[in-house]
Amino acid sequence: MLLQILVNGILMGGLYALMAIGMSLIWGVMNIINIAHGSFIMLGAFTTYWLFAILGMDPFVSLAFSIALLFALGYGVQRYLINYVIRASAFITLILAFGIEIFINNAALVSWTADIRKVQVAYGAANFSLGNYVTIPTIRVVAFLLVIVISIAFFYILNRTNLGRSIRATSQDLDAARLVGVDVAKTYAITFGLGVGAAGAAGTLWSILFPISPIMGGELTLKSFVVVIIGGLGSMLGPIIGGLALGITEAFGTNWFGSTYGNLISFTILVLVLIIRPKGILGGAD
Amino acid sequence: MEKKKLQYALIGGFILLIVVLFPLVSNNFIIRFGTDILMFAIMASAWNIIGGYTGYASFGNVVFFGIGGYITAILMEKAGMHFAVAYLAAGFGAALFAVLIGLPVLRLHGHYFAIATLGVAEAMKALVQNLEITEGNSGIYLPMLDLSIKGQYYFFFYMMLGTLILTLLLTYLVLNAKLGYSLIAIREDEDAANSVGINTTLSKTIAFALSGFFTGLAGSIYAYQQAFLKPGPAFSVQTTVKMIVMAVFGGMGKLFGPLIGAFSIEIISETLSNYFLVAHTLFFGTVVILAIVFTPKGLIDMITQRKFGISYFLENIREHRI
Amino acid sequence: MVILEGKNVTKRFAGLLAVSDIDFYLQDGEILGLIGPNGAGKTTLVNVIAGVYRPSEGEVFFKGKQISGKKPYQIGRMGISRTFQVVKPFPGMTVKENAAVGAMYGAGGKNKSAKEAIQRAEEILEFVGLADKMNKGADQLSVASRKRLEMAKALAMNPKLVLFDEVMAGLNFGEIDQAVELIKKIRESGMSILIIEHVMRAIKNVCDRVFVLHHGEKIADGTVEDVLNDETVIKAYLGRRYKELTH
Amino acid sequence: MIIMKRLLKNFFYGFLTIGLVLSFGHFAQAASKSVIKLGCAISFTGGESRTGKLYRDSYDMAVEQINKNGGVKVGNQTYQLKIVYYDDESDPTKSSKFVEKLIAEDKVNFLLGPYSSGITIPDSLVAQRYKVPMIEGGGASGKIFSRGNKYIFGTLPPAGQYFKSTLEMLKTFNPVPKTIAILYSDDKFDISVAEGTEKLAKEMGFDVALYEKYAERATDFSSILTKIKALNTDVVLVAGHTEESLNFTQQAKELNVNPKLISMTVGPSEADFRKSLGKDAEYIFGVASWSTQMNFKGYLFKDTQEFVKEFKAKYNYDPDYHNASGIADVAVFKDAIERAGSLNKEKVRAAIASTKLDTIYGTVEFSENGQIKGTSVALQILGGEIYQVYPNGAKKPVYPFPSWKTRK
Repeated sequence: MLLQILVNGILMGGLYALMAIGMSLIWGVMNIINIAHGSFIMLGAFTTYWLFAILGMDPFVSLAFSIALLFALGYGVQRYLINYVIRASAFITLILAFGIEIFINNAALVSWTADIRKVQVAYGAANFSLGNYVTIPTIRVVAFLLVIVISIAFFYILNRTNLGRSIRATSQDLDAARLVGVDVAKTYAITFGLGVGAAGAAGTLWSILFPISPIMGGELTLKSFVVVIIGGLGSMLGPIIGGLALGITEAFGTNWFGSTYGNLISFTILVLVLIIRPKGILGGAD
Repeated sequence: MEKKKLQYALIGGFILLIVVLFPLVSNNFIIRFGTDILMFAIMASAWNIIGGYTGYASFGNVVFFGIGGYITAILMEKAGMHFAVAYLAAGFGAALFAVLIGLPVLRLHGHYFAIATLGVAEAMKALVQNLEITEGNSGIYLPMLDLSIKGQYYFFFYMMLGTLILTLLLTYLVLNAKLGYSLIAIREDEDAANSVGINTTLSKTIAFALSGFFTGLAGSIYAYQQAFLKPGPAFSVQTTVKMIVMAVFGGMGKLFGPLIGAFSIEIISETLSNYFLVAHTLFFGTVVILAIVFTPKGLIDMITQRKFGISYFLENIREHRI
Repeated sequence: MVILEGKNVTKRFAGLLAVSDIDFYLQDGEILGLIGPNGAGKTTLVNVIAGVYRPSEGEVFFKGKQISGKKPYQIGRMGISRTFQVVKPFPGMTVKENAAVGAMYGAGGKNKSAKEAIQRAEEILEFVGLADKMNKGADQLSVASRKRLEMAKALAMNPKLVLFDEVMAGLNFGEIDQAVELIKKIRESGMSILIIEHVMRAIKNVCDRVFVLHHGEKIADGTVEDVLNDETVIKAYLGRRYKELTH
Repeated sequence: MIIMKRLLKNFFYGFLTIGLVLSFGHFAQAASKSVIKLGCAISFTGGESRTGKLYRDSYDMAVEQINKNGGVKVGNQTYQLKIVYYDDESDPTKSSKFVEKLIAEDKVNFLLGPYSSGITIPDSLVAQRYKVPMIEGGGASGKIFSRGNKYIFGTLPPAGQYFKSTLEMLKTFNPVPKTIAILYSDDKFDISVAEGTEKLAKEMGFDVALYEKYAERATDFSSILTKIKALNTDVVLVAGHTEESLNFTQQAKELNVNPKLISMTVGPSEADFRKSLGKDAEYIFGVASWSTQMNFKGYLFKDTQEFVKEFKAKYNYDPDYHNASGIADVAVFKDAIERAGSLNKEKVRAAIASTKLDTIYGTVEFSENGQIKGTSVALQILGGEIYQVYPNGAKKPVYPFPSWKTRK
């Protein structure tokens, strides 16, 4: 049973990591805490849902669409909204993101009502067993693999491409980057687009595993926060470590103390990590 | 100079007089609405002490609200104490909690502090949901105030008004005392503040405790007014966000900024919800976005600089965009 | 009388030696110059004295009392004030308020009311020559004025000892001369001064004694004349540049 | 710059439109006479908005039905019914504020309840303060009725009795299941359900092997399911909300957890649940104070079946017990007002308290504390539809479940 709990925790952690990876990128590069992150995940989930409900498109096909659509949306939001206030204090961007969150959630609520929806695919609850003790849900394994793929893709983009160099330069020194000819506004927009695109991917997987509704975003933003903080900023490994740490502690914690203690456990860990290692498990001491 | 001060005092006194007399000519709902505005004005002003003046963006200030409310509930319901006792206990209890939590958490800066306080509030909510004495997630009743209907409305309105005046008055005194200088110095540059001899830990903790104290008082009155508390709403992140939005909207780091913010945000959202049953929150989001883009320095900046119109908006955008 | 004394002061960062086993002292009323190439550990040493860092080894004494391990604000209140190499004004305050904060919380600040502190700040600003900019915002000052404000903040704390960390960097010749005059005036008012500077012109003009750091180690300590002619010092730090500057 | 100009222009038109709409809103508010106003602050947005809509739909339909058929007769005069709504944003503070507004500004005659117990309590306290009767169909927690508030009436049966019919049904199976797992959401209502069920189960001789609370709106049940699998309990009873029921069922399949019976309070009876889970919803049991298979003689509608038909035609989804409870709320008001022969709040309150009314929801009769008398029935999803299976079921219950792997 302990093994099963460990597996549950690891797989949930994979999904957490996928949720948080985009938030971590945006936060790390632009110092924006994207409160609307969960809302973007919701939009990704609904993209998949509608493509499935109307066209019967398989979620793994629509994954590409939801990433692309969310990338475009993220690009636009940054370019034509957030960039206008980016030099004001970090607060201002935070509240702007809050406004965006309210806007997206309620636009979704008005257009789609608060009904709970579910992408009902045949393989949604498929599983396989290892021995007699451990049952492993297939989709969660896929989610786990996907987060690794996306992390590698992000790693590649950031470290091996010109775009990545621009992003890193901009994140270190905005004015210097501009001086050496980086189109800062565009770089920011692309970064935000990438982060939100990753949220779209998380949304697609979420929609296969869980029911979705326009008001699902807030909770996911909170979880992503926790993951980003535990893992620390500035590394593609951070969200994975953070996600796994959260997933596993939650799994064992809720097993031992009961599920109502789940939030108590994760937020206590959050606060402790911040106090003891403010830069995350991976980050340096100071 | 003196003449100007006199002018301000007259205008201020006049507004205060209107506010004090306003319940006498209004229906109960308007009084209740006014009470809510005052409550948010207290909380936004209290947030302003730590967030606006000291520069520590607390994202967990609702924890003081919840603690104040629950202390009141437990003392009145379980221990049968008088509201006056519970009210004071709520303020001091929240302040004490601020000190305890502030000592470790105030060592963090920027976003990290914000998230840590958010974590504290969420953890506290989860704790209250699991405690026996708070009756867990099913919520706790409070005794109801034994006055005539009108009397109840007056009571809560004037309690909130009194608490708000106390908050603003104390904030004003603090600002003009040495403590105020130390808080702003910390906001502007904490290392420099430390090197000019400011015990930054002490100053920050006092600021956090003051913030907690007033928020706790607001929570106490709220709990008594509602006569029922549940952890979810009492510790809702949304409440913190609302305090911050109000402070920023009105102008943070300004004495009357949060007050103006609370007043205008509540009026706007009330008006919208009167006309649009469902879409009002959508419009509210739009208002927040527009306000942040065009007036990031808050309404009070517009009022004090006497700048209105498109040129002011564009000036702001030019200043902050890339 | 020795006002400041360091014994075997060492500071390591993650195994890296920034300051290595240094002894130093400062007489009451003395102006001590601290020089050395960039990265020699000068600012680290100032930070150790000011309490920003706790020394990894060794001790620092001020007026015979051990101060290493105390917090910056405690040391500030005991009578040591410092400036920052990259100036740190409080940009959201006026020039007067900036200095007033120093007067409020520095040595003897406990007994000053906010009002008295502001009065004191006005005197100090007069003294450093910023009286005409008193009500300007600190973020609206020129480089030279900002350096002066940095000094005013330190002086307002009513210190016995001030640590000036490159207060002349970035100034032109005329401004440097004014700053030198100011430093002399400060000494006359009874304070001891530790001054980090690259500007040799200033060092030669004001310092009673010079102290040279190189790679975290003390390589010379003596009168200005002696040190500036010391072979090791010339090789390690001054080199050709010194010759160019002085001739 | 060009973009900025365009932005500004768009904003300008946006504001203009909003302004126009606002001013039209004013004209639309024309008052008419001979109207009884029912006030209702309920969730249009926020976490409870989905279920809130079920109540709104029912309230609207009941009012429409009454007005179409001659309205409410008080003495010689007939009144039309009208509901004044506000959106409480699923926030109890807002909700109670709007109830005050309904009373003080809109001068409503009576109050209809919001959804969820946590919001109902503060609202009911306002009703008590003003002595305005409120009938609610969306809060069943005993806590609502525990304070001797004379002005609150509820049409959902006491939570503690919810699983009674299910437990009785278990006794009829062969062999009788022995071990039971009770899971419940950390919510007033569900806690009451679980406490009542545990007591009943023990009295009836079942072994409650697992009694566990989970966080409200939990999404991940793998921990609990792992425990159930390890304990291998025969029966799993879940008291929670629709999302939780959905998650629980899907994850039971994901982790291949196969108890002999799963029953849930909220979820199975709702159309959303069956649509979302498709085949995986098969054989899941539910409990409800009401089901579409029941056949009661109605008050506003001819009988339950006709109501179900009309409801489906109007709203395009299957009504469930939330909907039926909402219809009953309005029906009780009409009946009580007519019996009181007055709009006097005290008289109507007394009339409500002495209600004995046949509705499509069953017979409505209130206990001393204001909560409806009555129990609930066991349902099961069979062939994509929900059937009442106990007592007097339309179909026979299928027991035990076919395991996930053996299903098609």
